[in-house]
Amino acid sequence: MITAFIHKFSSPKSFVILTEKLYPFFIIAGVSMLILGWTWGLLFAPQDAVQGNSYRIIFLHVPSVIFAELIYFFMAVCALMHLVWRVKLAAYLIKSAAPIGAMITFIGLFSGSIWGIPTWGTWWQWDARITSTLILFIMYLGILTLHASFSNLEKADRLMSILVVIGVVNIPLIKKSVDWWSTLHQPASISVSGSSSIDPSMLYPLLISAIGLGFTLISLGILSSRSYILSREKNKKWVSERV
Amino acid sequence: MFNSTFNNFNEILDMGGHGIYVWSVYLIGISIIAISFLIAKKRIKEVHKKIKLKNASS
Amino acid sequence: MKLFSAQNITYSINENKLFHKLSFEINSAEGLHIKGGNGSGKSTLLRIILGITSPSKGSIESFNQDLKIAYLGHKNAIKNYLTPIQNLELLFNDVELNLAFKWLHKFGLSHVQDELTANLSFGQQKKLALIRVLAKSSELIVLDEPFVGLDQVATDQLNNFLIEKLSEGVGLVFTSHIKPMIECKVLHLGRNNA
Amino acid sequence: MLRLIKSESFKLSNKLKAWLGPLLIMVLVLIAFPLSIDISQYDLDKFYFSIIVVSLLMTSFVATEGMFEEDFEDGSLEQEFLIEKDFYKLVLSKIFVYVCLIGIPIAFIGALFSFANGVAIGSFAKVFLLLSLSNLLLFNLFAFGNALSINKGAMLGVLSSLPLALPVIILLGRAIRSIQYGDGFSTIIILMLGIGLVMSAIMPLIISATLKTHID
Repeated sequence: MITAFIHKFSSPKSFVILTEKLYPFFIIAGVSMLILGWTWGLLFAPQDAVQGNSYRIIFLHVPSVIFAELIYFFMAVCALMHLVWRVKLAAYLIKSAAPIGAMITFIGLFSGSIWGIPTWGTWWQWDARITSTLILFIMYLGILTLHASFSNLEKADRLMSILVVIGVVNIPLIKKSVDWWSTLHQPASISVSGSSSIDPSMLYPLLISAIGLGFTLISLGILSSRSYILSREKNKKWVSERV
Repeated sequence: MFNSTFNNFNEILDMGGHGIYVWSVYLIGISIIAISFLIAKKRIKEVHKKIKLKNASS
Repeated sequence: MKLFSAQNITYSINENKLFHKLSFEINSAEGLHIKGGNGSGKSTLLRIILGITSPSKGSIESFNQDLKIAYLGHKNAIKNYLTPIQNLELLFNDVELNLAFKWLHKFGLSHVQDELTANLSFGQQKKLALIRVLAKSSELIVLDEPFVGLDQVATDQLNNFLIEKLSEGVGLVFTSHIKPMIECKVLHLGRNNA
Repeated sequence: MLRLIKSESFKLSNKLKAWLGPLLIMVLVLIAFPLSIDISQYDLDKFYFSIIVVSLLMTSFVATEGMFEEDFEDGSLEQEFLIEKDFYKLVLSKIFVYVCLIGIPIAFIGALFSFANGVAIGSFAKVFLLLSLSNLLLFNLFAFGNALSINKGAMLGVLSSLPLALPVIILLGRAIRSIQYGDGFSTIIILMLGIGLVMSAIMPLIISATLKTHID
């Protein structure tokens, strides 16, 4: 029953049609929120007492690191769906999300590095958070490499899903090692449950730019998944009819 | 809250000596995202072309 | 007795159909000869029968979960850094080993039994691999191109063995380009299905 | 199960390259490291452990390299599937055999070299135990990597499983610090033993599913 339900709502065809309709909304909302959040953050938010103006990198750095992890968790959910219910669409989505994840992880890493120069006096530290983000980046690339190594794409889908699911256990494990290592990194600025240690005048632009980046990445995901789905299903009738 | 922290354009660029870091991060970050969009759009075009070719030949 | 049946099975790789809506069944004491050109999906069909692969569409049913199957595919599952004797010792328990050694002798492999298998010729390796099937007691024999690489003597020996097994009530499925001397049903692949 | 352990150890012991190779590589790396720095022994004992850990990592992925490839290429996996219907027991016994025949000797070599480089003799047993346990963890992880990449070369396997091995390395680094300063060692050993047991039970399941995907 549940399988039938999932399969009905996860046909690549209806996904492509639905996301094509949603795309304008996401891209407009995403870009306008990014412009709003970043203008606010860069030009209007007050200067940080300790770090001066260099902290303004936070409005790009923090959202990208958040999505670096969120995209991986999204992929892990898809991987489970693919392994348990054999949902093809889920595998397509993993394959299209992985490069985006790698890209945003890279942005997070390098913005953090540059931020480190004025604040810590060094662009790299063997700190647990930075290292785990670097490992996350390598994991994204590993997943893509694994998928590219097999000519039987259905086999590649399943192997990739297995790796993604195993990898998701790894992220909290590596994060836990923050406690084991002496860490240089400031504790996370925003926490979901407790009160934030950050002033509202900095928090709002940060939240806006985070949501904006999310929408932007979703619309990027819509584009890349569309091209991937079309190329994978090119022998299907609905694809020929659509084009 | 909505008063600009900066008085003129030069201050914005300079950001108290940290301008080079801040602006380079945003410049590079935005261009990476923009390039990804361009690549994704190009891919869709290529796939469409391929499928059209296939349709024409069959 | 029915051993296996397939209803309307379809198999596709990367969305390309290999075969389409195939139905057949396998009974004990009955042979099934699967024919078809290169790339028509013969080996894949055997693997579906074995339960290694599942069809993309359609249903299969094997009537006995603990069916003892003897199988030899394209890959001969022989360790080429071991001698033939060592290979057989890996495969069989002490009781079956006697029968296996008999076949080793029958196939004329006694004089190379202590050589490394890597040094044996293709035909000799094939014979060694066949012993896996010949010396195991089984209820269903599945063979992929069993006659390739065998000389006339060995081909006859294999044919006789299979005929004997069929009369004992063992089911048989095999693919072959050569017309075998065994009376059996024929399944053509790649001809819009027999 | 006993049948599988017997046949796997028979196969491995007949492949000289597969089990002796990793041991020799371990020795060579451990020799190479002191040569690459000045021979003044003064600082060596402080960070010699780290090179043991890294060479352990290296040798264990060299050791597991062809773990499933041969059986996959020659069709033994398919035959095994017909008998057992899955690969759980096969993987379990393979990892067991590899740990016993390669992992523990490597740990022994590592421990031997650690006290040859100024570590107190009294901690030999501790180091040996620690390295053996971490080899159990690493072999499980790299077996998974090799099952994923099966016949596509060791590089892909390492790429996909090395990130998973990093927490083990962190744990190991922590444990070695506790040996050097003599506190909390037993807690870490128990922790590693626990992780090792859980992993030895679960990893074969995952590897079995991976292998099934490959012969599919």
